[in-house]
Amino acid sequence: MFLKEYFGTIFRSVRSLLKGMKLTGYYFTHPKEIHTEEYPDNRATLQMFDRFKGEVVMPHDDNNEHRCTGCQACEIACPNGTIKIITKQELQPDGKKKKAIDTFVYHLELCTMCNLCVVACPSDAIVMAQTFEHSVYDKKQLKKVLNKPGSKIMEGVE
Amino acid sequence: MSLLGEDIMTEEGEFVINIGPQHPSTHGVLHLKVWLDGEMIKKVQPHLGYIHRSIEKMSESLSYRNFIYATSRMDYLSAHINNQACALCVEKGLQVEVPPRAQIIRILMAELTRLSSHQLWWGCTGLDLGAVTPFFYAFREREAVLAIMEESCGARLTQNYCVPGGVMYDIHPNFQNRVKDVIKQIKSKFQEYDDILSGNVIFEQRTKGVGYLSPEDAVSFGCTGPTARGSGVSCDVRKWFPYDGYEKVQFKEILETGGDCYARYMVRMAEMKQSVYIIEQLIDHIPEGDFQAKTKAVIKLPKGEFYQRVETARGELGVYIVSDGAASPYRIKYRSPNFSNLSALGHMATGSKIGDLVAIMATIDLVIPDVDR
Amino acid sequence: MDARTIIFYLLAATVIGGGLMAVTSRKIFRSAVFLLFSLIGIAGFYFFLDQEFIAAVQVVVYVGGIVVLILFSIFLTHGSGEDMKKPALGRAVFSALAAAIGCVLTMYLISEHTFQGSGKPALEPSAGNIGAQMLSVTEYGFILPFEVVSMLLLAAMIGCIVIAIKVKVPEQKVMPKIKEETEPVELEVVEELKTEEV
Amino acid sequence: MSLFLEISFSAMANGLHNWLAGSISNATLVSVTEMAIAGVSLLLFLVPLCFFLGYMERKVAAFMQIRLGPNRVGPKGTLQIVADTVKLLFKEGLTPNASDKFLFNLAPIIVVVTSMLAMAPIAFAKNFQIWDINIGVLYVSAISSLAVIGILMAGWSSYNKYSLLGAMRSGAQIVSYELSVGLSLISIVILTGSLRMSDIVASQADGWWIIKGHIPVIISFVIFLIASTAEINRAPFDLAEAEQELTAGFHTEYSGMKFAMFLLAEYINLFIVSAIAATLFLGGWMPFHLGNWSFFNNVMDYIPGSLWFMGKTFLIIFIIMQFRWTFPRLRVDQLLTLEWKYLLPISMVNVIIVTMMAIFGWHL
Repeated sequence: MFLKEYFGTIFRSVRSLLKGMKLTGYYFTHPKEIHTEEYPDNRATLQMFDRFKGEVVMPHDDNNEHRCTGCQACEIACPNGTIKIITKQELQPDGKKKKAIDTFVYHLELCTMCNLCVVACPSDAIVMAQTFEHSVYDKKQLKKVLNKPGSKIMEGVE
Repeated sequence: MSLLGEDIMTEEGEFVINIGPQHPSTHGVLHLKVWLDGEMIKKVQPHLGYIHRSIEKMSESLSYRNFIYATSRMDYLSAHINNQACALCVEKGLQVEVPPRAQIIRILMAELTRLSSHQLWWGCTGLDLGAVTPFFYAFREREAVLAIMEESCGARLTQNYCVPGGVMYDIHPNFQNRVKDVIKQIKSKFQEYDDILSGNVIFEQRTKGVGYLSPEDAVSFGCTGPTARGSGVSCDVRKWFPYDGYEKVQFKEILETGGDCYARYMVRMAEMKQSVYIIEQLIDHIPEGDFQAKTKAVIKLPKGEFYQRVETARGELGVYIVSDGAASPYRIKYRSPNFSNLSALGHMATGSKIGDLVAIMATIDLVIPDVDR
Repeated sequence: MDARTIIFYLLAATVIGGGLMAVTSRKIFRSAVFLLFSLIGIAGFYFFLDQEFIAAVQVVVYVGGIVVLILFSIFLTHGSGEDMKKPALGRAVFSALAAAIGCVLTMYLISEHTFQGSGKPALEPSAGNIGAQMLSVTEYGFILPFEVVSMLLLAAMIGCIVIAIKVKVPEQKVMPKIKEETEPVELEVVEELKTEEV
Repeated sequence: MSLFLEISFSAMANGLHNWLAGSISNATLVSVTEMAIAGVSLLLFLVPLCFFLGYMERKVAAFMQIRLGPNRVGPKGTLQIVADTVKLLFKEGLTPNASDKFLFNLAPIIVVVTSMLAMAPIAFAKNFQIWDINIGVLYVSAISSLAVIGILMAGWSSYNKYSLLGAMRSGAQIVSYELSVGLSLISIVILTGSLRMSDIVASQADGWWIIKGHIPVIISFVIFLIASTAEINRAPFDLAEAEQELTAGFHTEYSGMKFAMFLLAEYINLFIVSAIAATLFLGGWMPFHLGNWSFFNNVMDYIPGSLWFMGKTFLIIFIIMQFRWTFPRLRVDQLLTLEWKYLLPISMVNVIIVTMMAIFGWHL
């Protein structure tokens, strides 16, 4: 029964190989199955998921107002020291002094997109943006100031 | 100048080659020093530490909420399960009840992670054995799974979705539909996986009887996960020490008795199907309710030692926290599955050929950052 | 000087130059490579004489077979990359003398011998004719040389096997036979740990 | 029909010969000129051929792997391979310090020259052949056995352990697979009774051997495909350069143009092997004829022979490419097992059957 086993092996082997070739042949003849995402070409239509964690941004409204109170909860929550908040004392119209942010420094190069700062923020001042093309030629460009120049805190945010 | 002098061969005529740290099949920066006799491997010595980032030490200076993110970078292919392990350990210390919804979400995500990890492993196994095409088929399905992750967790690989007390935010409204679609797609592709790789005679020849690991050796080397289950060692943490409600889920612990590369391969292939089965059970039964238990803003664990084990895609991950009552852990130690599994590599590879070494490495499914941490 | 002469001298230069380099080279691998050139030059001569079959056989047997075997045995040799020692002067002189005597002897024999054609019409060297001639036992048949050549190849093969046999058999790890029904081993260690958990 | 054949290559070659013979009186000069023309046109044919094969390989691989493949340089990525060549041309050709520099530089040349030499007896169309040598088949297998020396040389002289291992593997592989290639070629030679390529093609005027010789010839065709894939070091038999095991095997240390030469040789060898298979088993430039269907046969005759030849060759090239992009690689001992335990015994028995077929006239 040696011969039977010998030719049985050959038969099974050839059949298994042909099975694989049938599959690759199928995909070769069905270009519709192609799965490639032509990335730089589809930039205009590319839609990221709304939760995608690209970078931390601070939304400003039309009056150039943000919601950051300068409480530094995000700075504490950040595991990498990505966020540095420089605060100042701002004179209110009623004469009282109030803590406000001077600059909200965000080091994108240190950020791991863990979302802990956004979760920690009590006033929803920072959110994750869906951008993902972060490459720059100079590392300095990755250090960002999130509050726009001349912006101030929104009315009613404590 | 000597071309084949003593500097290439040792006194006994052994040929010493260094595979890695940069090599097409080491999946990272693993450095293997291999003593050869012709093509036959006489000894293998792994050299570690090329990607050591001292995650354990780093975690000692971070708060209990913050240190979890770093574990995503250990075994980056089962990042969610690593996060889950840490969250569970902290919860154990805090004695917090995780809401059922959060538990189910965690299990679903963990199984999706396992699925995506095994898919990547399947592709890479083919790649290591010289078949390039399966890699792309694997990635097609993996992309779909990762899209689910991205939609709900906001990231594809390093999700940081688990927090002490539950999950960071609720699942996306599309989650259930998308999972169902993907599961349907994946189930239809299992046959293709078998056609192109599992059933292929060359693949069987390359893996059957190669890299034998006896059950006794598997236990003594501390192997866990599919590596040990391929040798018939029952060690699924999900069965033995259920966590996050795995006890309520029906699934089979896959055991193969071959102990060779093919057995480990078959374990993982069957585990993919089991993961799909678990997801199918749960996806329509996600309970309503909170996704996160209330925890204090600053978590402080009581003084003591806490240990939690979970089953990652590669085996048992243990998180050991020593707390002195402060806001950050006193000491953290991870028992990573890959480190123990790697220790068996030399034993398995001795006496086989270079081509077998690649096959063994592929079926142990090494992730080097998890070895070095 | 016509084209044939030029080709002849080029081939001759290849053969002789290759041979000389093979003998004088200090590196054993290079010697083998120069030998290869020399043998290819001889094959070129056969092509030059319109004996394509012999030429192809020359390439197959000597270049594809013998030289590859030589290269293989060089691979297996220790220290094949090192320069060989210069031979002692006496030995060099002796070798040169022996070569010169052989050369003179051959030249003498060739010059003394009067070559006569067999008178038969030249055989058209097609595959069929060659095959028939190779196996014919008639006057101009080649069955005996053919057999002798195969003996030569057999001898070469046995020699190679003898060289390749290792005296010391390296220890090999024998793969244990995989039992069909191995009982799943339960992790007892895990059981103990379970109770110790905090 | 005549219109097509007139403008086909064979007519061109004949016309050229007649024109040269008419204008130059010296016969030697005529043949030297013809040789030069043949050499130049061979080069002019080979370089675009290799460009095309490189492009084809990438596209075939991509489509099998549900990818698009190169599509940036030129329309549909057609100029990608040109860009790669330019890159390789300008890349520094490194020679390792400890290598045997003479052999290191000689090896790629030997590999390319041998594969170019093997192009000589391939019949592209009727009477369109560089050298219709009377031992065509034997010549090709003799020359292709030279290629192994280039590989051994490259592996040994690089002073790299991976290269050496790759060269050893390649040597064992090529030497053993040559037997199966030879035996499967011999089965056609037995049926034809000639080693001359043109005779072999002519013998298939009434039907290709793969049809005429049915089962035994199909078996030797399959064996030829497998063994020649192994002989040209292509996956699943690419142990000599097994990327995952030996990084790049025997050409680990090569870069720039020297590396490009190995690549060039690989593609030329691929073409030669496919061309030989097309000539011996699929009728070379003979059109496909079906029994007595004169209309069908006439239509087939309108397609020029060179197109038939190229079509068949590229079909086989495609199959060999599909092997590469489907199968895992064999291990070195399995490679030898396959040859000595399966291919060689089967082809030996097959040769005996073919011989009986030739004697008793069992073929169609």
